[in-house]
Amino acid sequence: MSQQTATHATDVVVRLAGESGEGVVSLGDLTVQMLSSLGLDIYTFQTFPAEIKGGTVMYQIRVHSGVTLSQGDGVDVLIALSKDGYDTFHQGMREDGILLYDSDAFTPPESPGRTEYGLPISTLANHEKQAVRSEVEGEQLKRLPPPKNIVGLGALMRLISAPLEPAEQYIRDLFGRKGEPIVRMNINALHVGAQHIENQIGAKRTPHVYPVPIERERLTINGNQMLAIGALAAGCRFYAGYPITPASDIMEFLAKEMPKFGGELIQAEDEIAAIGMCLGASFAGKKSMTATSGPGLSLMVEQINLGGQAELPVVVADIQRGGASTGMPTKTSQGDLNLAVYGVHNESPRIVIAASSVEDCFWTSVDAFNLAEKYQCPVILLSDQALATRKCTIPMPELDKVRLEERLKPTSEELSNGFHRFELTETGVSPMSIPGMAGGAYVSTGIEHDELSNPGYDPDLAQRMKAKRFRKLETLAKSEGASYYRLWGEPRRAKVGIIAFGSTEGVLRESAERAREEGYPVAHLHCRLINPLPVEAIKEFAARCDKILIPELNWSGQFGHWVRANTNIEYHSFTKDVGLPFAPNEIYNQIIQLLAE
Amino acid sequence: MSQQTATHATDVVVRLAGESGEGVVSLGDLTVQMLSSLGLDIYTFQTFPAEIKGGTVMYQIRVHSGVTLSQGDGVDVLIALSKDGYDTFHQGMREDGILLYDSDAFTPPESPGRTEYGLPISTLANHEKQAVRSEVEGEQLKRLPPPKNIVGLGALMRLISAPLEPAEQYIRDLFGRKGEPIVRMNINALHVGAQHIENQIGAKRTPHVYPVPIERERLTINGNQMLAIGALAAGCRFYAGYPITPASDIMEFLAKEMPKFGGELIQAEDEIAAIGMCLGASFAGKKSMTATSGPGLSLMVEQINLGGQAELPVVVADIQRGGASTGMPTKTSQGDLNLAVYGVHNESPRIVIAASSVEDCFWTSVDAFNLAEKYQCPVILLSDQALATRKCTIPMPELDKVRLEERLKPTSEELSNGFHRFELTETGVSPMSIPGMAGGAYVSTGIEHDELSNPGYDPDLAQRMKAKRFRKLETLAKSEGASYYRLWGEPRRAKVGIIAFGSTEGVLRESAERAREEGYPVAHLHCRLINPLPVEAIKEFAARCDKILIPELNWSGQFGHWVRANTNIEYHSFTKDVGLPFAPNEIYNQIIQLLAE
Amino acid sequence: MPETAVSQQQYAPKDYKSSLKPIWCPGCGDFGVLNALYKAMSICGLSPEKTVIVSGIGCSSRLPGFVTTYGFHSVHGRALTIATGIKVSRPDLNVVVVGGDGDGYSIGAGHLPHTARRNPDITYLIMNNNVYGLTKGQVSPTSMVPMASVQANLDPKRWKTTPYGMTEDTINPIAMAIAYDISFVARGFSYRPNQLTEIIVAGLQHKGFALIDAFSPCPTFNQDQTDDFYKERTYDVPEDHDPTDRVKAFELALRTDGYPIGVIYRNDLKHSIMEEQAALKSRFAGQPSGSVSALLHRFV
Amino acid sequence: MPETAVSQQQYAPKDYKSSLKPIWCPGCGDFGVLNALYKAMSICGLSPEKTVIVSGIGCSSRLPGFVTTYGFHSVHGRALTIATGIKVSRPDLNVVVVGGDGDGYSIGAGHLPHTARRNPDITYLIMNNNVYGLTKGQVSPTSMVPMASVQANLDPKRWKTTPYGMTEDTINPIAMAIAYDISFVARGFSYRPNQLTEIIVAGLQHKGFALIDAFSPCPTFNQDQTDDFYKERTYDVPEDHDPTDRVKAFELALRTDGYPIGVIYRNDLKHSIMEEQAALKSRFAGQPSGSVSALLHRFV
Ligand SMILES: Cc1ncc(C[n+]2csc(CCOP(=O)(O)OP(=O)(O)O)c2C)c(N)n1
Ligand SMILES: Cc1ncc(C[n+]2csc(CCOP(=O)(O)OP(=O)(O)O)c2C)c(N)n1
Ligand code: SF4
Ligand code: SF4
Ligand SMILES: [Mg+2]
Ligand SMILES: [Mg+2]
Repeated sequence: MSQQTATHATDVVVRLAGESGEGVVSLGDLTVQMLSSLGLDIYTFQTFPAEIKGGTVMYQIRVHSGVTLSQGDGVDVLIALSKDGYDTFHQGMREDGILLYDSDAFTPPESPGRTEYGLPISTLANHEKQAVRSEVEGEQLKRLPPPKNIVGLGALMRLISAPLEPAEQYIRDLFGRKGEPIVRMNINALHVGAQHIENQIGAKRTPHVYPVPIERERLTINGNQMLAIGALAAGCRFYAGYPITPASDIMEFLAKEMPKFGGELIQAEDEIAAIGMCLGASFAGKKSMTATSGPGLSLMVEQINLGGQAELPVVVADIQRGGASTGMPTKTSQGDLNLAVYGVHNESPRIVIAASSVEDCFWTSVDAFNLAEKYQCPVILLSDQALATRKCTIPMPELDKVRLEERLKPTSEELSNGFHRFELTETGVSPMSIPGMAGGAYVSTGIEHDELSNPGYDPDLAQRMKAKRFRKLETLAKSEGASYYRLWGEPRRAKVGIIAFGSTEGVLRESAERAREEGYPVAHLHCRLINPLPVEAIKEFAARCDKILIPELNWSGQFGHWVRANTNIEYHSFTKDVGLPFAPNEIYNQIIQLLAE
Repeated sequence: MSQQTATHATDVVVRLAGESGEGVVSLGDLTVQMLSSLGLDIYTFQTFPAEIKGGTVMYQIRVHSGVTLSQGDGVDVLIALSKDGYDTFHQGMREDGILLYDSDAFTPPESPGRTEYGLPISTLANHEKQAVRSEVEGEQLKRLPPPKNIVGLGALMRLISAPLEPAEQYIRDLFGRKGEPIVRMNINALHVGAQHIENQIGAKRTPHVYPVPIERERLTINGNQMLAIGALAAGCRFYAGYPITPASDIMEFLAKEMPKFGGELIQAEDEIAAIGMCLGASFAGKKSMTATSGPGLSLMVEQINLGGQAELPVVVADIQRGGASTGMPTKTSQGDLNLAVYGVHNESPRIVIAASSVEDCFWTSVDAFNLAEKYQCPVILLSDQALATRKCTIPMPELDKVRLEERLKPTSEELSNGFHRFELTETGVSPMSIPGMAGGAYVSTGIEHDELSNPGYDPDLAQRMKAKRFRKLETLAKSEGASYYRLWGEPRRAKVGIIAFGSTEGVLRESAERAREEGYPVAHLHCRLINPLPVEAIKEFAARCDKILIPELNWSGQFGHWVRANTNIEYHSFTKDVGLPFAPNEIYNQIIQLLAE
Repeated sequence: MPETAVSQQQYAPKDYKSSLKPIWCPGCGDFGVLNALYKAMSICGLSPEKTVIVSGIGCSSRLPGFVTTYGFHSVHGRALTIATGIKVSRPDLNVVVVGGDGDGYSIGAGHLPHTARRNPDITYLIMNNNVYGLTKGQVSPTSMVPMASVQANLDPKRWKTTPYGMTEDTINPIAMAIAYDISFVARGFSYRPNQLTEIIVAGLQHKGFALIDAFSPCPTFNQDQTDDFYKERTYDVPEDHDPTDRVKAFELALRTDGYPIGVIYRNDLKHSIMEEQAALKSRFAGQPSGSVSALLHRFV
Repeated sequence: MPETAVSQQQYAPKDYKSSLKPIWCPGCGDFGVLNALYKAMSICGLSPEKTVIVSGIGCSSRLPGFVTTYGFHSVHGRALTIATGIKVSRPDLNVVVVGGDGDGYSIGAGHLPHTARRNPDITYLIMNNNVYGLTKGQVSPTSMVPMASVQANLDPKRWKTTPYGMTEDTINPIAMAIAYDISFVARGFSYRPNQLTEIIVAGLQHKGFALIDAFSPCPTFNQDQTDDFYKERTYDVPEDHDPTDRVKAFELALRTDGYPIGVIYRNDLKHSIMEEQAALKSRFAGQPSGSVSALLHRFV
C-alpha cells in the first residue's frame, strides 16, 4: 500500500476524544508520528480540561497531502474512548462520518448515515497483556499497562488504510530495550486492533490516506517547541519564568537545554520576579526571556514599563489563553492584544510581534530577540494556546538564514570621553555599556533622566528624552515594516480584504483561497508586527479593497480597534471568543456574506 | 480698603518659589487662606521635587473676582525665596511683572521692565524673634522658628493692597495658646513685612485685589480632599491602600476619618494586597476603595480583572503622575488612560470615569461608588497630580443632591429557590448575595462559570456569560450617558469643537470662552465617563463642528485614539507631556491656528 | 472563629458537602484534607452562611467549590489579601483560607508576614504536596530534590523545571511562620485524618491568624513525597513541647529527623487587627464627628 | 564578592564617590551608611566597573547614583529580583543591593525567602529608618508605635496612615532572615560607622546572600527612632555568640532588651545558585549537545 503514488490526495480529519489521563494524547501523538512518516502533512488541534483529572480531552488530527493551514471543518473520523468524550466532542462530525468507539466503555446513540465501528479496546489490550504474562517478571508486570493505545493505533491505521510497517518499526525502537515479550505484545496488539476493523469493514465506508514521497527534511513539532528553539537560535542565554498554562512547556523545554547552551534558567517565585530577573540579566549583557500567559503578563506590567523606560532589551512571550482573570486556562484566545500594546502607565516604548504558524514561531522568536537588541526595549511576542499546542509537519528551518542582531555598544573612544548612556541620537538608539566595561558605568533607572542617566524632570528634558525613546519605534517602522506582514491574494482587485494577526493566518488563508478558487476576489494582509503597526501597508491595502474584514479571537475586536486607532480605516469586525480557533467554514461564510451585502 | 466694592475685578497670578522645606508651601497656604477670606476665588498650582530635601518648590496662586478656571498664563508677582527658586521658576513671568525676593538670599539679575522689591526676610524675621527673646522660656525659644513666612505674608498682602486684618485675626487664632509674646512677634512680623514694601512702593507698580462680598458658603480645598470626602459621602466604609505620590494624602485623610464613620482602613503591604483586600471587603458587602498612581495601578491590573470577572463593585482612584515607570512622580500627566481602559488580559468589564475639577472630585467620587454598586464591577476613577494638589475656592456642595446606589440584592424568594448568583438577566446585572444571607452561598470566582458560579468552559456558556457581563456596560451607556459629559458653547455653529476629559476642563473652558468672546465660534464637549464612552454624544457633537481638537496631557494622544477607536471621527490632536498642565494661552493658540488652517 | 459564625443548628460533616464532585485525581491527599475540614466545621458548629472559604489557584484551591459555605476562588497567591479584606470588614464571619504550597509560599509569600502582623482571626490551611499540581509537576518552594551539583545522573527527571536537580534550597514554612510570629502554627498530614481534624478545630477556635501546613501527597506529579514517605517520617509533637516557647518551637521546626505533627507554636497574647479597629471605632462612637457636612465645614 | 570583581588598583573611599550630591536631608542616617559603603568597597578593593549597586525606590534607594560603579535604580520592591538576574547571569560581577525598610520588607517581602533559597553572592544593605521616608512619613513594617487599642490620646499623630496608633505588629527582620536561612545575617547602625564598615566588608566577603539591616534614622519623618534612640538601645553582639548556631541566633534576634549589632547568623555551608548553575553547565561542557540544529533534528 505504501507504493501508492501521490496522485491521490489525502484530506482526512480524525478526532480522538476521551477522559483526561486515558491516553488520548499519547494515542494522538503516536498517530501523528505514523502519519507524518508517510510524508503526509499533519495539523493538530488539542483542548484540555482545566482540571488534572476528570475532564474530557480532545485531540484532532488533520492529515493532508500538502500544506495544511487549519484544523479543518467537519470531522471525518471520531474515535471516542469514553461516553463523556463522545458526548462532548461528537458535534462537528460529518453526518456521513465514521465513528470508532471503545465498545467496552459505552454504546453510542443511533445516528443514521454514520458508519460505526465498535472495538473492545480494553478487552483486546488485556488479552494481549495476559498472553505475555508468563514471560514478564513480577514487578515489571505489575507496572505494565495493557497496550490500549496500540490497539487503538492499529485500528485507526487500518481504518484509514495506512500501512502498519512504520508503527511496527516504531514499537521495536521504543520497546526494544524492555525485552522481546513486550515488543511482541505491542506488535500483536497493533495487529489485533487492525484485524478487528478489517473484520468489520465489509461494505462500510473507510477514508483513505495516500503516502507522499518526502522530499525535504521535515519536523513534527508544536508552536511552543519552535518558539523555545527559536529563542536559543537567537542567542537567548537567560530565562526566568513562572509556570502557567499554556506557557509552562517553554520553560520545561528550555530547562533541559539551557545548560547545554551555557545559559541559565531560573524558576522564579512569581512573574514579577521573573521579569525582574530578565531585566537584570539584560542589563548585565545577556539576551533574556520569559514566557507567560495573561495573568502573568498582568503581573509583569510594571516592570515591562521599567524596561521601556530604562531602554533594556527583553523578550516576553505571552501565550494567550481563554477568558479574563483565570478564565478558561486551557483554551485559546487572542485576547491579550490590548494589554500587550497598551498595558503601561504613562508611556514607554515596546514592540509587539505575533507568531502566526508553528513554523513562524521559530522566526518570530528570532525576530523578537533581534528587535529587542536593536531597539533596546521590551518585545512582547504573542502566541496562543492553539498555536502553542498545535503539532504540525513543517519543513526544516533554514538555519543559515538566521541573522543575529546585537545591541549597539559604545566604542572605546566613547567610553573614554565621559560616556553618555542615553545620548540623544537621531535613531533614538544610544550605545549601551555593559558592566565590566571601564568608563561605561551608569545608573540604569526608571526615573526620568538626562543623557548621563542622572535624574532630571526639567520639562524640556522630559520632552526630548521621551521623544528619543519613541523615535526608536519610528525608526523601526520606517526601516523594516515590510518584512513584518504578509500579503496573500491580490488586493488590487479584491472585493473583500482580510486584515488579521497571529495564529489565525492559516485558517484565514485557507478560507480566502477557497473563496478565490470559487471566483471571489479576496485578499489577505497578515500582520506580524503589531506595534508599531505597518500603518502604510494597511492603509494602502484597505484603499485597494472594497470591504475590509477583521476577524479575531476575542470579544471586543481588539485588533480592529487598534488598527482603526492607528489608521482610521473602516472595517467589518468578526469576533469569536469561546476558547476555540476559527474553523475555515466560519470565515468563508463571513466572506460570502460580506460579498453579498 | 476692605470697603472697596466689587466693581473692580481682580485677576492676579502670584507665584512663590524656593527650596523644598523653606516654607514655600506654608506661605502659599497662608496666602490662600487670607485671600479667600476676602471673598476672592483662588486656584493654585503646585509642583514639588521628587526628593525630600534640596529641590525647588513652586506654589502658584491665581486670585480672581469670579469663577477661576485655570492657573492662568503669565505670572504677575513672583516671590523668590532662593536663587534656585528664582532660576527655575522665573520663566513665565510677565515682562512688566513684579519680583519680590529675599535680599538676604540672593540678588536677581537685571531685567528691564520688571518692578523689583528686595526684602531681607531672614534679617527681619530674626529681628522680631530677638525682640521677644527675653519673654520666651528657654526650651520654647530654642524650637521657635523666626517668623519668615509671616514677614513674607505681610509683604505680599501689602504689595497686592490686601487688608492685613484677616491675617492678624488668623495669627491670634493660631498662636493664641502659645502665649502673648508669640502672637506679638508674629503680628509685628506681619507689619514689618508690609511696612518694608510700603516704604519701597513710591511710584512702583503694584497689582490690586478687591474684596468681594461672600454670598454662599465656600470651601478652600484640594482635589484629593474632595475625592476622599466624596468617598465617605458615597458610603465608602473600607479602604486599603499603599502610599504613593500623589495619592497618599487620600489615605492619610481617610485614616483620620474612617474610624469616625465606623469603617476600616488598612495600609497594605503593597498595591496587590490593597486591591485584594478591597475585593474581599466588597464581596463581604462593603463599599470599598483604594487610591494609587501609575506604578500601583500597574500592580493592580490582575485583580481589577478579577473584580470584572467575578462582578464585584470596587473603586480604584488613579491619581496620575508624570512619566512612565517611576518617571516624574511629583509632576502631572493624563498618561494612564490606556492602562485604565485597556489594562486587562482578555476582557472583563470595568467603568472608567474622570474628575475634571476640584468640585467635580466630590461628585465623581460619589458617582464612582454608585456605578460600581449598580453595575457590580470595578470603577477606575482618574484624577491627576495637578488636580489632586490644586487648592480652589468652591461653593459648598449641596449634600442633599447626593443620591446613593446600593447593589442589587436577592429577594428572600430568590434566596429560597436555589439562588443563581450569575443569573443571565437582560441588563446584565444579577442579584448579589452577601455572606450571612442564608440560601445565598456561592463561590465567587475568576474562572469562567455558569449561573450558579460553578466552573464551566462550554463554548456556548462562555459566550453567554461574557455577553452578560458586557451587557452591563451597554445598559449603562443607554441609561445614563447624558449625565456623564458636559457641553460648553454651541456646537451647531462651531468652527472648532474641543473634545477632552479630566482635569483640563477648566483651562479648556477658559480658552474657548476667550475665543468666543473674540468672536470665534468654539464648542467644548467634556467627558466624565470614559468607559463606556458617550459615543452618540461625541458623534453628534463632531458632526456639528467643522474641526475637532482633542487636547490632552500625554505623549501619544491616548484619549484621541480611544475616541477614534470608538467613534471613527477625524480630529486634530494636541498633546503635551512634560509634567505641567496646559496654560490657557497654549490652547487658545491651538484654536486660532486650527481656525486659520 | 467568632461566636457570630456559630450556629444553633447542628450540622453533620456531610451538610457541608456541596453537590460539586471534587475533580482531584484518585489518591490525591486533598480528599483527606477536605474530609477533615468537613468534620472540623461540624465539630465547631459553623454556620455555613456565616463562613467564607477563600482560595487562590491550584488543585487544592478548588476546595471552596466542594463546600456549602460561601467561597471565593480568587487568583494565584492572593487569597490572604482577599480574606483579610473580608475578615476586617466583617468580623462576624468565619474566614478560612485554603490553597497549595506554590500558592502560599511562592507567589503568595509576601503576604504571609504581613498577615501575621495583622493577626486577623483567619485559619489558613495549606495543602502541601511539595509540587505544583495543577500546572503538572514543576518544582515548588517545598520540593525536596537533590541539588544539581550533587546529582550524579544527567537524565532529565523529577520536576519539570529542574530536570537535573534543584538549583535552590527547600524552605521551612514552619520556621518561617514562627519567625513571623503567626499566632498559631501547626502541621498536619492528610493521612492522619483524626489528628488533622483536631488541628483544624484548634485552628478554627484560635483567636487570631492560624497557619496549618498539611502534607497532602500528589500521587500524580510527586512520586517522592508519597503517603508512605510521610507516614515513615511524621511523628507527634512531643508531649512535653511548650508551644508558647518561641525559641523551642523554632528548634522543633528545624529538626531534621522527621516532621512533627501537631501544634508547634502559639501566641495567644497577640492583638488582632479587628480588635485594634474595634478599639478605634469605639473611641469615636457616639461622637457626631462622622459627618460629611462637618468634614466639609472644616474647609470653610 | 568574586575574585573577578577585585581590582589590582588601589581605590580610596573617595574614588567611589560620584559627582552627584546626595539629596538626603541634613542629619539623614543614610549619609553614614553611604560613607561606610565607600570605605568597605575600598577595603575590599572592588573594581568599580565590575560592581553593580541595585536599588528599589525610596530615599535610601537613591544611593546608587552617589557611587561611581554601575547601578540600577529600579522599581519599588524589586531590587532583589533584578540583582539575582545580574548575578546569576554574570557571576564575575560584584552585586550589592541597597534600599529601605518599606522597599525590602513591605512590598518586597516576597522576594526575600526565595533569594535566600537561591543564596546568590549578593550583599543586601537595608537602610532601616522604621518609616517611609520618600513618601513622607507613613508607617513601615519596622515602625514601632503603640497599638491603637493602647493609645490613650485621640490626637492624630505619629505615622500619617496610622494617626491613632498602629493596628498591626512590628516585624522582626533578623528573626525572619534566620528562618529563611539567609547565609549571612547582620545588624548595623549608621551612627557606629566603623563597625558598620566592618560588617559591610564581612558581608561583601561572604560567599552567598548577605543581609545587613542597618538602622539609619530619618530625622525628618521619624522623631522616635532617632540616633539617640538607637545609641541607647544598641549593643555589640556578645563575644561568645556563635553565629553558626541557628537556634541561638534566633534567640538573640528575639531579645527585647535592645538591639545587638554585629553578625548574628551565618551558614557558610549553603550552596549558591551560581555554583549549582555552574555545576550543571560544566557537566554538559564539551558535549556538542548545545546545537540548534541537533535540537531541531530531534523532531524529524
Ligand atoms: C499569576 C499566575 N501565575 C501562574 C498561574 C498558574 N498556576 C496555577 S496553579 C499554580 C501552582 C499550583 O501549585 P500549588 O499552589 O502548590 O497547588 P496544587 O495544585 O499543588 O494544589 C500555578 C503556577 C496562575 N494561575 N496565575
Ligand atoms: C509600586 C509602587 N508603590 C508605591 C511607590 C511609592 N513609594 C516610593 S518609595 C516608598 C517607600 C519608601 O520607604 P522605604 O522603602 O522605607 O525607603 P526610605 O524612603 O525610608 O529610605 C513608596 C511607598 C512606588 N514608587 N511604587
Ligand atoms: S495533580 Fe496532584 S494535587 Fe492535583 S488533583 Fe491530582 S493528585 Fe491532587
Ligand atoms: S526624608 Fe528621612 S530618609 Fe529621606 S532623606 Fe530625609 S531624613 Fe533621610
Ligand atoms: Mg502544591
Ligand atoms: Mg524607610
